[in-house]
Amino acid sequence: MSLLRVENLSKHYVFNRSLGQRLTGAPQRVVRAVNGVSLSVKKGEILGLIGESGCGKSTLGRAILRLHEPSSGRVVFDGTDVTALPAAELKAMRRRMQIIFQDPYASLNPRRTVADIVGLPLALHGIASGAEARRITAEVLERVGLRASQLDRYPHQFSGGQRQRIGIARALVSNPDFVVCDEPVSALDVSIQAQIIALLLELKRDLGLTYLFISHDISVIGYLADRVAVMYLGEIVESGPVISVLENPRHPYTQSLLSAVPDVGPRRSRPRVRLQGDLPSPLNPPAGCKFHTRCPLAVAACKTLVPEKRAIGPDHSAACHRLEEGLSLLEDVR
Amino acid sequence: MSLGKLLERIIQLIPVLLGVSLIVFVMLALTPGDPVQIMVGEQSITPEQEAELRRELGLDRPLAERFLRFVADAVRFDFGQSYYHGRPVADVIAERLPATIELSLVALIVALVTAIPLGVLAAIRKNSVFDRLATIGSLLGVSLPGFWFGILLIMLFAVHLQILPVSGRIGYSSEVPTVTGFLLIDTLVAGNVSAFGEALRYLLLPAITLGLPMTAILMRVTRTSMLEVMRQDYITFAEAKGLPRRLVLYRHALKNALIPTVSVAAIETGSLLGGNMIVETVFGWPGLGRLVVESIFLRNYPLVQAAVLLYAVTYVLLNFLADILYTLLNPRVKL
Amino acid sequence: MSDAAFAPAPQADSLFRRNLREFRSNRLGMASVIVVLIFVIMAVAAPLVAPQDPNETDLMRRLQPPAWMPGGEWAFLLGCDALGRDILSRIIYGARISIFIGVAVIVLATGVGILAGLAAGYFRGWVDVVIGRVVDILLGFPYLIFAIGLMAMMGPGLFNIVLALAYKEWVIPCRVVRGETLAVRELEYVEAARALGAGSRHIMWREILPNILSPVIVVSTIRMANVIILEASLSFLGLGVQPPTASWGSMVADGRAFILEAWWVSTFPGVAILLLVLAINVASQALRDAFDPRFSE
Amino acid sequence: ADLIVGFTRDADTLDPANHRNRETETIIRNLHDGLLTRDANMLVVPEIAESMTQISATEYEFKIRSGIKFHDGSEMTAEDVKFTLDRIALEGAMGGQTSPRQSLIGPVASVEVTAPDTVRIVLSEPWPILPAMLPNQQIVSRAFVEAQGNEGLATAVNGTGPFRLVEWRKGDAVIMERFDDYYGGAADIAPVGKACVDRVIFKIIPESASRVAALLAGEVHIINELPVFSMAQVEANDGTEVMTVNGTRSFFIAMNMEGEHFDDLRVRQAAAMAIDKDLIIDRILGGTAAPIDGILSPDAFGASSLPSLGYDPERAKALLAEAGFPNGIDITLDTEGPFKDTAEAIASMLSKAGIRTTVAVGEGAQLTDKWRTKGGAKSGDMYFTSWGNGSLDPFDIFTPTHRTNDRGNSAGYSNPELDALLDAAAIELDSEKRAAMYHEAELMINADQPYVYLWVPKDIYGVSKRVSGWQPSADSRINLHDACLN
Amino acid sequence: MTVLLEVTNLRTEFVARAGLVRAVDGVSLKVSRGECLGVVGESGSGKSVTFSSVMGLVRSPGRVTQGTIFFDGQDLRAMSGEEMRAIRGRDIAMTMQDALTALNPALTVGQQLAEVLEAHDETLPRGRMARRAAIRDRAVEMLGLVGIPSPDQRLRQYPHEFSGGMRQRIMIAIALACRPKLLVADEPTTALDVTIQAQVLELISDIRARLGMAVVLITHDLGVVAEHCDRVMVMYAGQVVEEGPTDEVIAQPRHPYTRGLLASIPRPALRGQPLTPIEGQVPDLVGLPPQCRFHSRCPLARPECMVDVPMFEAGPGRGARCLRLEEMT
Ligand SMILES: Nc1ncnc2c1ncn2[C@@H]1O[C@H](COP(=O)(O)OP(=O)(O)OP(=O)(O)O)[C@@H](O)[C@H]1O
Ligand SMILES: Nc1ncnc2c1ncn2[C@@H]1O[C@H](COP(=O)(O)OP(=O)(O)OP(=O)(O)O)[C@@H](O)[C@H]1O
Ligand SMILES: [Mg+2]
Ligand SMILES: [Mg+2]
Repeated sequence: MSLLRVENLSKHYVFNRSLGQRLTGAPQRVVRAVNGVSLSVKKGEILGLIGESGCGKSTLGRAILRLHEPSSGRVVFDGTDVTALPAAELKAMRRRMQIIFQDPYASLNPRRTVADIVGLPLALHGIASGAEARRITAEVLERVGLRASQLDRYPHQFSGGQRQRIGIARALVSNPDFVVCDEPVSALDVSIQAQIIALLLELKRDLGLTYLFISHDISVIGYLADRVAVMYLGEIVESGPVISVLENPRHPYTQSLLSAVPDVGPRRSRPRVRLQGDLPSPLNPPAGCKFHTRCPLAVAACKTLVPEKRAIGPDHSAACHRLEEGLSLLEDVR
Repeated sequence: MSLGKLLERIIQLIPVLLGVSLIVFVMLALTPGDPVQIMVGEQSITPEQEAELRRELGLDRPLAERFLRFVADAVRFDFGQSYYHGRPVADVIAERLPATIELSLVALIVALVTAIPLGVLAAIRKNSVFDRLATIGSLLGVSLPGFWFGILLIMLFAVHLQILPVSGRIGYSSEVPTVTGFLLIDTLVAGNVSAFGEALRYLLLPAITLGLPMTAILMRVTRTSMLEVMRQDYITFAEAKGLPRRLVLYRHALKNALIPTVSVAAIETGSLLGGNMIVETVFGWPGLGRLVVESIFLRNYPLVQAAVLLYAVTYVLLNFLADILYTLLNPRVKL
Repeated sequence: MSDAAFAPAPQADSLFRRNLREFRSNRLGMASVIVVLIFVIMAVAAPLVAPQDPNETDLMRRLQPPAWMPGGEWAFLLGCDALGRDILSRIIYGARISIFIGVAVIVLATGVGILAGLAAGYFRGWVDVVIGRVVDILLGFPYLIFAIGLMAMMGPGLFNIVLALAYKEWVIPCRVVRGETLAVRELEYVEAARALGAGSRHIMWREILPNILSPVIVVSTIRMANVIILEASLSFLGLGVQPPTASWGSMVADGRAFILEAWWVSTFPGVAILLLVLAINVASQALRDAFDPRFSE
Repeated sequence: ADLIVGFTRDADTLDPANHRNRETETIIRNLHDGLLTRDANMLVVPEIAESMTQISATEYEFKIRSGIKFHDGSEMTAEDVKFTLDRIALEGAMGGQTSPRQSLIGPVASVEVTAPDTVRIVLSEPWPILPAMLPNQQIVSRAFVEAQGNEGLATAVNGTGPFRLVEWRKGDAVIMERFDDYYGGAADIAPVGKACVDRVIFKIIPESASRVAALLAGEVHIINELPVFSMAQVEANDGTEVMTVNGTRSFFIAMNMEGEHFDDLRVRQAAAMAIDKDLIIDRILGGTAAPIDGILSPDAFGASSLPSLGYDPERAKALLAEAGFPNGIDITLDTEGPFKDTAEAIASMLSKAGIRTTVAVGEGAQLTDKWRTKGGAKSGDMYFTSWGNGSLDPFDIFTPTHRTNDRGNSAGYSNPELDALLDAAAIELDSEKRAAMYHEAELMINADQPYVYLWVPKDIYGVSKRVSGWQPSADSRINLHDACLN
Repeated sequence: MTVLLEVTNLRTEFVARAGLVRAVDGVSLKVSRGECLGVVGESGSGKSVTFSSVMGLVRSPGRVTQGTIFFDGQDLRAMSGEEMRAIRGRDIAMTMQDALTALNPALTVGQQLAEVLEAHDETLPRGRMARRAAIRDRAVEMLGLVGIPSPDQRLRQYPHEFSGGMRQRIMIAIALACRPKLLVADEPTTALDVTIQAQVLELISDIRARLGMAVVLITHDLGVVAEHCDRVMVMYAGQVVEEGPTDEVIAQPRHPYTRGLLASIPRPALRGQPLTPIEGQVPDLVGLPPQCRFHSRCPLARPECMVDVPMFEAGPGRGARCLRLEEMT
């Protein structure tokens, strides 16, 4: 049973044109940050979401939580259509769906103490107050590896890794079921990153949490996710069980992504795919398959036709016109 | 710069101008003191004559009608007759405006040419004696009441040392044909170098008095932004390229450091234009500011309305100009 | 988790206290704070400090020079003005007015500015547009002309002076607050609060406001210095406080007429303005160095 | 040589018929001449006119001099005189607009050219001060006005005065040069002939300190409105001196007789006795003012010596107590900014006598609205103000300030007996009788004390010692025809 | 191979509010001609400061207080500011982490390329016009070299008109304009996406091979080092804790920190196995006592470790700063 189902979700940012621009007929500018994304996450599962910078990962995460109002599509959480909830019920729902942010510096209010920050959900949802709230807060802090004695300190008195723990504690204090982790380790040093990953896995195991884990680092996703979705310019190009996708990537973008990851293993014998050019701007994305401008396998049809998502294996699907041909960039080069 | 942005600027101007004129209008209307009474003063006047005068000045109309008429006329650059001057307001203002603009511009130039090098130098020699002196100087500059400073300058340079004139725009021995109204330009057009020098001498003290606070502010802005820029990666990278120091400072640092200076200068110039009646009064400078203050006391409504509108337009235009300058300095911003 | 995780534990004090310590170590800054305090105490305790009744006229002492000049008297240390009133006592009492006006204008302006700026920056959209237009209009309206108009409209009086000075003053904190709010509202901790279910009110007052306050305070102190000078300018144009109360501005303005024959009448209050304004400026610069490192170099 | 006058205010216009401003007239009067003028003793003498005859109470005839030239070289005729007077007197005579100076020339019914060199003014009712008022109207050229239009006249000048306009730098200076074809000016005022200096420049310096500084620095040669406290310095300076002349403006304090305190004569008298006029004149006005006990200046027609209450604060307190205010009263004294100092000195004197006074500085237009209500309701207690009397004829100071509900009656004084007397005096042709009537009126107001009559200050000028042949004039004109610069 | 850069016992200190920060403390290193040295370490471990010191770019409040720096036989620390300027950009070039902030937003890319040629290139012709044309040609050539399409038009554009990867390449073009002997690439790819990162790194490798220059590649990604560098130097808290040929160091780390670092990297291959993170935090660099800097986090720490540990040799061309390095095999 899936805990979360996202159906055809889109988030378009429309840039308002000024009166002057309208008068001179400047075109309306729209960023299709998330474009018709569907996915589902089972209870207790970690869904990894990877993709390059600006492809819409964060937007998708926030749209699911309705931190950014989706432009269209549905988000069904535990049987409730989150996208249709009125404000009051949405607020209640926020107890159950939480988010952990990338930047341990920007995500904590520098003017409030740890007790304030972590205890905020308790106050907002009327769960507890006063000494009771403090007790709960202290417990959660201990849970994430901090100490109760640090309750009255300010964020600047903590290191990056400790701050990230505070952020995690804040997300956990209201006992959520589902947590969006928006690149929670990208800003951290390798040695600290490992600490946080270990903590997140431990929490998931102990509390039965479900994560949407966003990252641009395939190694991290490959290490901890159960399933993975690969995003390119606002769309999911390939998704499936993590092993299946990493071992047998079928979309040329996934393939090039995988080949680009540097690895500490012995000198690589892996082939390298060289993509041409840069990511197109989401302001005027290419027509047809959005990857065709950089795809070594692109054919004429790719420029005009939007590829359908097709199943490849159990729970594994990809959107590419040349899927059936069984071509692989990796093998090609080899 | 795109046509759209230009259009937009013009469209933005409309509510500002309407708002400004509405405020002046309401303000003047609510101000006690009857213009007719003030005109007549101590002389006797029959009620019929008074009514006649009132009608001539349009004061017998309801306020809303007067406002609409004012707006309608203003669109055609018709600002009515000045009660006191017996001439169109536009003419009266046009005669005074060049003096005010000239003074403000020279003050601005004085401020810019002293503030920028001083600010840069203070930033480069951060924490040096020079930097400290400059900082104290700039603090003094913003702490001195302008009128007091002006009078002190007159006492020193005009009365005691007698090396600069007390008041006015130019002496009366030189005749300068009016072309632009800006004496510094007109004297040059006339090829009269000694008159140019004279005009400059007359300008010096008022320009310094007017420009001083601005110099102080701009110097601090330049210093701060220069220090900020010097911390940027691109300065380190320029150093890493082994460029001569001069090039690093002036091509790489200064151009970026001037960006905040320009926008502050634009705002300050606005207040300079609107705020120089004090300097005009102290130095007998025949500018618009003094005229407007007198006109408020005389309830010379048409003149006040037109002048305030003019200030508003100037302010908006100045900021527009600053925006253009901004894009020249900062290609990231597209107008 | 091993204890080593918390290696060198930072002192458990607030950001504020740390900043305060920083501030105290700035000697020039402290000196100016002391100067400001002296002025404030002088103002509050004026009846105890002033050697004479500030409004007691004595035409026989008209323009009496300061004590150390021939014709001076030690009881009238800084000399007398045109009505024979003791200049020192008037400066002491004048501090009340000048400081009151400075503080009242800034408090009023900052309050309005914070409300407007927070609303504009947080809600954006039409709220921002409307506030932005109002700001444009006020900025396009020359300061002194408006002040003069307002004074002519409402007549002189302390309250009216405060209004005439504050009408546009709020634009400055408003702009600062708006800019900061726009920046802060995009920060993740604001988003976090929203994710936790916080409403607009909580976010504006509890999450955003405390974080934008220090630049506002810094700007406001600098502006306060400016307001004191502006009040003096109003006095120069004959729109100052009502007699016999003196503000420093009106003392300088009235005394300027005698500058040739009795320089002390306008010079001493002028020096008082200079001192206080300078002290406020220096203090605010130190304040900003300590509290808002972004502004300092 | 250039004679430069440091002057407080610029001319509003150079059209003699289109302003109501004293400073404007001062400037214009050097470019234009009038039918009549005044000599150093304020006596009205003919200027452009050769002679004046009063034919009846309402008819005056003027013989016009011949050979007078306008600056453009054209000859001035009686037609020009009629044109000038019509332009002022007739409704809508200035291109549809009526001259704002209309009321200054009285109830003119018509102006006729009765002979090529004779002009007759016919009044609709007697107006004895016509001769005293005519020096204030200047003759313009009909042809020139018709060519330039009324608006053109604001900046263009073609007068008959001793100087012709060179350039008007608005807000800065009016520059004039000697008119070499000048007919010489009033025959009764020596010397007759062309002006002495080559050029005259009225340089505008509104700020007093700057004006004095300019005089001391030698930049200007004459300044008006020299502040009292700068007198010593101007005197002490080597090249400059102070010149004073009796002014025409009477200062007084209006007491609101409709108010709760000043409806009682005893309170009004107490106020008068509380003020030490002599001390103020001595200390604040530098001794340059004449105390008055009635409305008229000592120089005015009909002025006479009057009983004085004197300075007696003790008696004042007693009177207050008698009036039912043993503990004194609290009142406000309204005044305008420039008189703040004096008003404060007065207030502190009043306070010492039990009339505890707060000074409220208001702005001119506002105070006019508040006090000169022409019979409308009044608020306020006291108003420190003044009234000008350029003609030095009681008619234009006595009536407006004391006649019931008249335009300058700030005290709200109403005395039907006095009203009748003033009305009668206005049309009395016999000057001796007229003087006696005004003396009687002065005694009435002296007894009723609607105002505390204070003083008539002198006009003070700072003058360079290089200037000779110039005297300040009581009507505050600065006539530079005779001035020379060494 | 001859040594191009030799740094001995370098110490760089900063005067900070909290106290004296020894950002670099006793760093010694060698770079041979044509070789690629990888420098890894956590944020704040002194990687950038080390090479800023080499280039003479440490600014107040920082100061190089000790050590020698020899480049191509010249003593850089003995040089005057002007002499250093002549070397910088010509013989040693540098690229920075974030290309957007490192390129001046107010100058066109062409200007920024031209000025370095103008400053250093002595082969340019004398005449004004000829000189200008020559500079232009060289600029176009350099942009072409780093793979920017239609370089002659792109020269007139401003940095913000390029994408992140292109900016990084432009910065590399500027650094390489004078064919330096040593390129210090400070985290050239950290701000870039994986696919672009691969492009840029390969570009550097290609050019290195073509021009035969030495490269110092600063990064905190061991994977990058593994793929591109001959030798690696691991820094921790201002010191070099281990160095040696890349393959050997990765295969067999001889310092507990290097070992912990390698174990901390999450890899798909490790799925299901617990990661073994290094516990604790990097120590604060203010007022550190002279002792092993890793001991508070080190699983092998012992009381003897509380001394200033020198660099021990750990095989041919290898060294590690650990008393117990023998035990780690
Ligand atoms: N508030 C917004 N207004 C307009 N455009 C936005 C907004 N937020 C994001 N975008 C645009 O939407 C696109 C997707 O942004 P998003 O932050 O979701 O990407 P991401 O995959 O999370 O990238 P990163 O890895 O850099 O975090 C980007 O092109 C971005 O510019
Ligand atoms: N200007 C400075 N003032 C004070 N300390 C500084 C300054 N610059 C650097 N440091 C200190 O020097 C140490 C090393 O910094 P450095 O920039 O070399 O680290 P790095 O290894 O390059 O890290 P990163 O991976 O984050 O770039 C840091 O601890 C830092 O705090
Ligand atoms: Mg993101
Ligand atoms: Mg670094």
